[in-house]
Amino acid sequence: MTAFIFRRALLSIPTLIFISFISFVIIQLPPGDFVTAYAAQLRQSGEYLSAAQEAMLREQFGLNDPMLVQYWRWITNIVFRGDFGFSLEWNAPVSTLIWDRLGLTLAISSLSLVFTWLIAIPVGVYSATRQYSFFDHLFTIFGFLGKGTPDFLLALVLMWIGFAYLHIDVGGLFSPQYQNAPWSLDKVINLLTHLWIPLVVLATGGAAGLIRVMRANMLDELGKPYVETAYAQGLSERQVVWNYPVRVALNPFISTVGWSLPALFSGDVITAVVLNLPTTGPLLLKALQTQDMYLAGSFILILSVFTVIGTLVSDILLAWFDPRIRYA
Amino acid sequence: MTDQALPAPAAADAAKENLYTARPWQLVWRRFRKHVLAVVSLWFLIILALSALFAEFVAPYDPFKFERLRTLAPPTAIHIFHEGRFVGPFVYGLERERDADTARVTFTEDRETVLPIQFLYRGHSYSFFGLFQSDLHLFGVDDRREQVNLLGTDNLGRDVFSRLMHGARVTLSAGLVGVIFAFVLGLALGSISGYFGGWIDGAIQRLMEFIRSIPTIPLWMGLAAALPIAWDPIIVYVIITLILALIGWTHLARVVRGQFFAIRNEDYVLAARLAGASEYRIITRHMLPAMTSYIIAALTLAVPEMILGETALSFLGLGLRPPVVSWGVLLQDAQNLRSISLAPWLLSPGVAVVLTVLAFNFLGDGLRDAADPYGQ
Amino acid sequence: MLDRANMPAMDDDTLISVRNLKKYFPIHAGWLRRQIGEVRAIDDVSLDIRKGETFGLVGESGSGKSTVARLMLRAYTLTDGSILFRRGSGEVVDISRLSERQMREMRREMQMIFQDPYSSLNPRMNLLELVGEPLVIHGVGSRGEIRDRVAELLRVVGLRPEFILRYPHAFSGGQRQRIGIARALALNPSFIAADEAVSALDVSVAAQNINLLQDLQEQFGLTYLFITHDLGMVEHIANRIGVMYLGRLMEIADTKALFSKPLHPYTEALMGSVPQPDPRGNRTRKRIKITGEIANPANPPTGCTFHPRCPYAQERCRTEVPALRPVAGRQVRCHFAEDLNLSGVAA
Amino acid sequence: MDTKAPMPAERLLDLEDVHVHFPMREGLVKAVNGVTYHVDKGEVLGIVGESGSGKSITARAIMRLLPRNAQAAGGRIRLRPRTGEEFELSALERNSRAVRQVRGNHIGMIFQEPMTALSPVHTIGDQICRTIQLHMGLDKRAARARAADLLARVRMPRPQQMLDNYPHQLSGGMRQRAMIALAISCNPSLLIADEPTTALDVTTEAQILDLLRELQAESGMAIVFITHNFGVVADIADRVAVMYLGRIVETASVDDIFYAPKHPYTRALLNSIPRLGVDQGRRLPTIPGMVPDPFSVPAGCAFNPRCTHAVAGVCDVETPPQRQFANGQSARCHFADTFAEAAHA
Amino acid sequence: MLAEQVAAGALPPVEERLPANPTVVNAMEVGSYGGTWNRAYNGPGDRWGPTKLMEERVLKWSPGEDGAAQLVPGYIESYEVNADSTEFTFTLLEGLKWSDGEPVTTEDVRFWYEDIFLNPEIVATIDPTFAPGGEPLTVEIADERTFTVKFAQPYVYFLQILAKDSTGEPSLDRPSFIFPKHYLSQFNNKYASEDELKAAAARFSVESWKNLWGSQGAATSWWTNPELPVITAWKIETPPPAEVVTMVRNPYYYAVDQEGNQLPYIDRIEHRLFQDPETLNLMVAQGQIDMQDRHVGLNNFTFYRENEARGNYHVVQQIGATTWSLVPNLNVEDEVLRGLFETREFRQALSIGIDRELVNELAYSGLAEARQASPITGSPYFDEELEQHWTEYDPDLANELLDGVGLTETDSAGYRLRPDGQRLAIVVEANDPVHSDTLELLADNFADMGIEMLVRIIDRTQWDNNRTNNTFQMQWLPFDRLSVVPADPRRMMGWDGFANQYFVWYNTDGESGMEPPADHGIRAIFDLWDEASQAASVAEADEAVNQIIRNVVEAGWVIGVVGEEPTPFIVSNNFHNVRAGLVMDDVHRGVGLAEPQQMWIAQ
Repeated sequence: MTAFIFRRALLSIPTLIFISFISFVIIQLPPGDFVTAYAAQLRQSGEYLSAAQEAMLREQFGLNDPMLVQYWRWITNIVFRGDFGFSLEWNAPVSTLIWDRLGLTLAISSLSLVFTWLIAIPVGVYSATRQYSFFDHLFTIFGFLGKGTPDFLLALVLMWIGFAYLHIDVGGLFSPQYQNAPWSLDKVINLLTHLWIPLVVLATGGAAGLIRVMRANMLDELGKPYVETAYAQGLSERQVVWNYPVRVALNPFISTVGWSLPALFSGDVITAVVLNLPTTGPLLLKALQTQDMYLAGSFILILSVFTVIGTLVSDILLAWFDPRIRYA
Repeated sequence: MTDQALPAPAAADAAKENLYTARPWQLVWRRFRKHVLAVVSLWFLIILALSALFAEFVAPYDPFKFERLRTLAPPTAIHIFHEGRFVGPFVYGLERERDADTARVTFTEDRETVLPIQFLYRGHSYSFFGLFQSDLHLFGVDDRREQVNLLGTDNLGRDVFSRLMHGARVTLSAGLVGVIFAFVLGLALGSISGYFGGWIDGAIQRLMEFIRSIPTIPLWMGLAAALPIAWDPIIVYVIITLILALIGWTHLARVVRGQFFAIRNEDYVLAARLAGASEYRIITRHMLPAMTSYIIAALTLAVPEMILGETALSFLGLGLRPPVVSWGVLLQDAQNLRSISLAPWLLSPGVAVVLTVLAFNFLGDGLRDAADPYGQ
Repeated sequence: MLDRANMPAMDDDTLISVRNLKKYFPIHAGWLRRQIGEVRAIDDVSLDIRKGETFGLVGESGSGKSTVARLMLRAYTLTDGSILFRRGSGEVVDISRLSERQMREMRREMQMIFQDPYSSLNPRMNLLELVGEPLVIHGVGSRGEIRDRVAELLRVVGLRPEFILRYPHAFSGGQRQRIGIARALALNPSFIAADEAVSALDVSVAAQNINLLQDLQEQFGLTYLFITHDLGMVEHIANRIGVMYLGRLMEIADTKALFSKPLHPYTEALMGSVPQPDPRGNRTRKRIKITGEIANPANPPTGCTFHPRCPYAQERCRTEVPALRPVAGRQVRCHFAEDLNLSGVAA
Repeated sequence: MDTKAPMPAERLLDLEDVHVHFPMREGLVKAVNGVTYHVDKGEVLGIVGESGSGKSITARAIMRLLPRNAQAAGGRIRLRPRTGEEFELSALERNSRAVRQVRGNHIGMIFQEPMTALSPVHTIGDQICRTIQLHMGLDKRAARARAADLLARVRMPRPQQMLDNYPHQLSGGMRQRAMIALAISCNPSLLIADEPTTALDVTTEAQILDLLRELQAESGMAIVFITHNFGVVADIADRVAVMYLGRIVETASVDDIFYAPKHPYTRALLNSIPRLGVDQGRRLPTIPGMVPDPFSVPAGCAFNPRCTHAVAGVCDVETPPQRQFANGQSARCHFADTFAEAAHA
Repeated sequence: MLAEQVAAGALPPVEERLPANPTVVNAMEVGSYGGTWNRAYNGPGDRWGPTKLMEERVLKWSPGEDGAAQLVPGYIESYEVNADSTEFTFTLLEGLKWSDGEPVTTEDVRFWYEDIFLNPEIVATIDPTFAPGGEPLTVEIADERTFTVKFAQPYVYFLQILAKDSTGEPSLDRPSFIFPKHYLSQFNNKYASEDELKAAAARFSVESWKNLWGSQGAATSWWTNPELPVITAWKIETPPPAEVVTMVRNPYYYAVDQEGNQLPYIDRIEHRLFQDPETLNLMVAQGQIDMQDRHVGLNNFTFYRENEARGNYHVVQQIGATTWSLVPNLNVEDEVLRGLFETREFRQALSIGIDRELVNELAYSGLAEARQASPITGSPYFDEELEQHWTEYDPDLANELLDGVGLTETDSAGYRLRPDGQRLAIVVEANDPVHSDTLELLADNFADMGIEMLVRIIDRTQWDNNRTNNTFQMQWLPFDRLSVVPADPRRMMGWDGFANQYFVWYNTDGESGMEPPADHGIRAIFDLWDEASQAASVAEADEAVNQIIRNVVEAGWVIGVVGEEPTPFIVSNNFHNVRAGLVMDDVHRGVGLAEPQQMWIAQ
């Protein structure tokens, strides 16, 4: 097992190096650099940078160096000093910016992930054990509806419903009065009244697919002889289903844990933008739009690294969870 | 002696013989037909595709034509009885008024003007893909000023239904192009990976892992900004779609590879080899046909992803942009509270997206279920 | 290694001669996946099959009998050894040295029948395409001729020619097996390897198909390599039998001789294990039953690979690898073949 | 037959006219079409038949483990285990408490494919312990001890260690032993073994058969042994029932079946089996034709189109009744008496 | 809020905090203290939203009785300009204090002048606005409160420039002339050792001490550094990046209302972060915004109006000082296109071929005004004739004119062919999908003239870059600064618009950019500005400026479409003293003209 993990980790290293380089290239793709973006932004509010000032800024930020030199400076700082650089846009170290928002992001993402699972697994199991029943069809249709509705549209419509019909505060995670208030029961309740929309939006999108996966897996597993064996031991249907086939059918879910790692980190960008969630996703989007090089680059790098790690984690978890692979 | 094994000639059981000699796709079709939702979806998509293809004919109005006196008109109510008298489907004229205070435009029905809906109506002329000129439309009302707007109009007085039909053409074809490109790549690399295995497989797997770890949104944003501005937005979009397909193929490749691994070990493949079949023949005659239905199902399920991708990118301002008419672009118009509160009919492209995605999903589901006629 | 000078010349009546056939798979392990050893799936198998005979190959699953057949047909690449084959033209070819392309031509003369009548027929092809495929591949005849030939073949194997457009799913297991036989016959091969050809079939159907195979052998002068784990079946159909254990041949003998008096303890044990449809006989018959299970080929026992399960094993068996050697006109791989008095099943 | 008759004292299991139907696209399949048999305490009943004869379905009907689309279309199944209570299984709900109490507890079952019949993600020990805890109310530790004990009883090497192994770590024979341990874990009165040796090598098969015989001798449980292999039946069974197309065509003691079969099907089948040391090179007698497909079972005697003794106007019209013979043998053939005399002659 | 702090002894009483003669800001009505002003901001780049609420200058624009903007003294007691506008003398308020209570003196002016303005490490190049004729301004300190700014040549528009740009880099968003020496000297290389500077840079986690300076400098930017002493009405409390950026009132603010109450009335301002404009609209409709000027657009006008009751607010309309225009690039690299753009008849055709009323009606809900790009109503440079120049919709004449310039050949699709045989197509770039409706209408108008308009909505950054890099053909641009034109005349001179390269040539004395042809009208514009900037009197200068405007508008270099559109302010019903009908121009410092320090919230 350790050999397996070690080998997989070793194989990821070249991928990571390549990925870091690609991350750097992606943010260099658009014409112009941070200074032009910065100048444009100043111009928007009636401030102008002269050519000389622009040149000075470029010199200051080392934007005139060859790309490889810039890359090398960037990556060595990250690897050897844990220094992700400085966000020119926010005037703050990248790590602080990301760190600030990571807590809530992780909370919302994992909550929605758990929520998704709490929906998907029982519904998938139900649909499989009662294949072609009324509720199976109903869940199927709802699942596809959830899958077929663009997230931003759903978020917008839910927001509208909350606003126009339920007359509740929507958008963000807190009403203004609780925004900076210390944690209290009221604040938690306020959070919950805001949280349902993002949870519903994120969960419908994710659950739909997982329900299908779970259902299909369960149908496969339910037909296998060991299920019959379990029944033949006198176990009740509930005991049989939840102890045996569900346990096997969950394997693909376990591999999605790893895959969700980058998503946990970035949250769902679009939903977060629409719902004004204080997560890292909108920060990423903004960083890309303003070509905030170090912030955007760090984001892409972290996302990519998380993807690679996620794959690794999935493989390991799967191996660990499924004895057939573990002892293979 | 061997004649022993001959079954007694069955009583002319045509149905059964039919089943026995049916081509594989016929069996797929038979199983598919049992899937009511999938069949309905198929029809829906066929009608949609035809409408998109013949958008000029189906759409009563020019999707780019402004009507200054019909901005944000709600969907036209279609009546049948006028003052208790049967007239057949008709619409009333509209009277427009702008609220000086809130600048809202309101419409009231002018109960005097009765405009019967005409089918195969001669309206504005158009050129069908540059092939021929025509002015024939599926329906319309014969009036210089009044219109029938099934889904209302937008803030420039353009007919939303007509735009929806034209948008379908762009959205569906752009989605297909991307999917097909991803499909070609995925099929090629997946089958190479699955057929040869060994270090080639290892290399391709590594490549896939690498490609999958590139985050999409940043890449898209970078590309969108990097392409020359004077290029036609549709071409830019298609190019970006193609480049994204360079990433999107991994999913299909994994499916194909898995299938190849499974089928490679089937005895009938070995049998073909022992019959002296070349690798090309084995792949094309034995392995691929076994996968076609899976692949078609996978494709069917990939198209809605592309459609949703288009709308999401439009939302981020990275996809198609006006004046191109696509569903994403139309939805962009509607994705604000202003539209939801003042002109909810502008959300109809959203409904179209949901229905289409739904239909593709049902179709894909049906195909997947029917894919293996020899499954049970 | 094969010693060319000592290679026995192939007798005129020998169709196929296998010498020192080996198939090893590397084993990788550890952090760097270095090769740490090999699985000797087939080790040093030599056998001759005479024209027109049926050579039976028996053994437990995992003994490598199927692998031998597939190696002989070059379905797999072999690690070492030679396979001499006498073509219809009389020319003797070492097919172990042919390229895949050259081999394609040879495939007209050597064919295979598979165990699983379900997975061995492409469900997406009808009988015309299935049975006609070898004809198409080798460019034999026009479309019409192929159709006629397929109809003829179907008739030969006892299927109605009017079913030519049916797909395999329309047929029962036994019939499918016949389709497989028809396909194997399509190019008039001289040699057919039947890999557990009737094992998956019900008794009554298996009997029909066995009879068919015997009829076809007579009719077309076929030579069979008949692989099975069913001793009753192999005794019934084979002229000579090879007994395999853990990738090695343990004993080769004429059927009658083998069954009446096995020379290898494994052969005896195998026979003793077979339950007979004869309750009284079962009760009275002395049955040597084998203990334990076949060893892992990646980690075979030292000395005689059979010694851990052998009731007659002695110290020498643990250390010394016995050679396949001629004993009383047969070949046996046992140190004590001459000393043991083993019991067979002869009536 | 008197359906109200109480079960004789020695009776363990009694099936009366059991029917199981499957509605299919092509028509109604009567997979089990009036099966009647019984098992006495401590005896081994072999059930032989070719694939599609309904032998496994009947076994599942006893366990109330039929697939969801199956229709239990009649008949009565009664069980009186060692404990003395009597269950009318056919009257119980599919997954009812009473049925679950019978399953695993009074009746153990072994399946053909030991690889797939055990959960791949649970250890052998877990799977056995679960059953023990369920039916015997033992705590975890006691259950584990018993499980180890059971593994030892099925001659599993290193039973303690084996408890923590997963099925895929074991060889086929070992898996089947584990499966047997699971089936007998609660001292059932009846063991239903559905083709337990078909997937195994002859050498292993012989070991498993020996094991079952020993276990049966030790515990006195009865076994219903389902197989298509006459050799196996001859080896293990006390009595044999032969099935063809959803019906029992003949029941008799094992010797009578093999040496004095009264149904043409049994005779033909026995003839078509090559026997060691007997049939060398001889052409095998076969049964003409094929088993008809289950949608078009012939009228009258289902076997009549393939029967060399069929008499037109009788066999293809009338369903033959069950003929009972003094020695306990019974056969569903219009002319069973004729063969009886022929055999004894 | 402050009374409590005074009572607690944390703060001296108000008399001690105010200057001796505080500046009086006339409140619309005398308000009451307290409250938190909720508004929204959309990211760190939005610092101008909060900044413009409270910018301080020596002279500020203030709405007069009639609403017309006029210059009034800010934190100075008085100012004097000599006869030929070469010397400007300012006297700081007596007792003016920084927000930490330290007095503001001419030492702070000296610090600014000597250690910042003339410090090449901090200000690398001095903006031409502060060096007319290439000679930078000089400062003379008279006494503790008085100082004089001198120029080598007359500079009549200096006060307007001060009111707009303050004293330029690095202090655009800070008061003119004064920098808090007692705080900032620790970051200045003239006062601090290299090690101290390094430590300071590390403390603010920037790479070099120079990054502490500049308009976004970590130490000198009020927006990010809560420690920085300011004289503005509010000071930052929670800087970005934060979900809510907060500002609290400055207890030492120098101004009072007409009754002598210290301003501002409002205690705190909280700016909530939003990403998507819809979120802001939702906040508005939900009544979570007290007053918002930025990011509320005309396109949502109806939505805002219809939700007034729901959100308990009303919409106050101001006037935008822009004209949305099609700006052709006279420097475009495509020779043929440049030739056409330089053809007067061609420009006229484009202008009169546009149905401005239609655009106004459909895309601006009829709320804007169809007009040419020219000074807006209420501006001293307004001219009705210029406003209507070439705005009469006459497609027939437009086509005639185009035929007249030789564009008579057409292709199969009906588009005119350029002299080189290509289809006459013009790429028009805009930076926001909001404009796509307008541009589709314009494209339709162009099509009627046989010209294909290829509309491209591109990213803002790219859109700006294209002007800087001279890689655009035509842009859809808000032609702004149309009220007090001489405060920033560069728009009219082609800068960052219709002839950026010519302007660069002019601005760099021919070092870079493109030289305009000898007979090009833009040369006259440059000459006129030279005249205006050296004029000794305002009248003389204004004459030249008016001539510039007339020349530019009549040449039709910019094709104005609609402008003077109402700029909505969202004002909560308990939020008071928001004037209506003000001209919102960057020159006036936008919302600053409405004097937020005198706004108050009913408690």
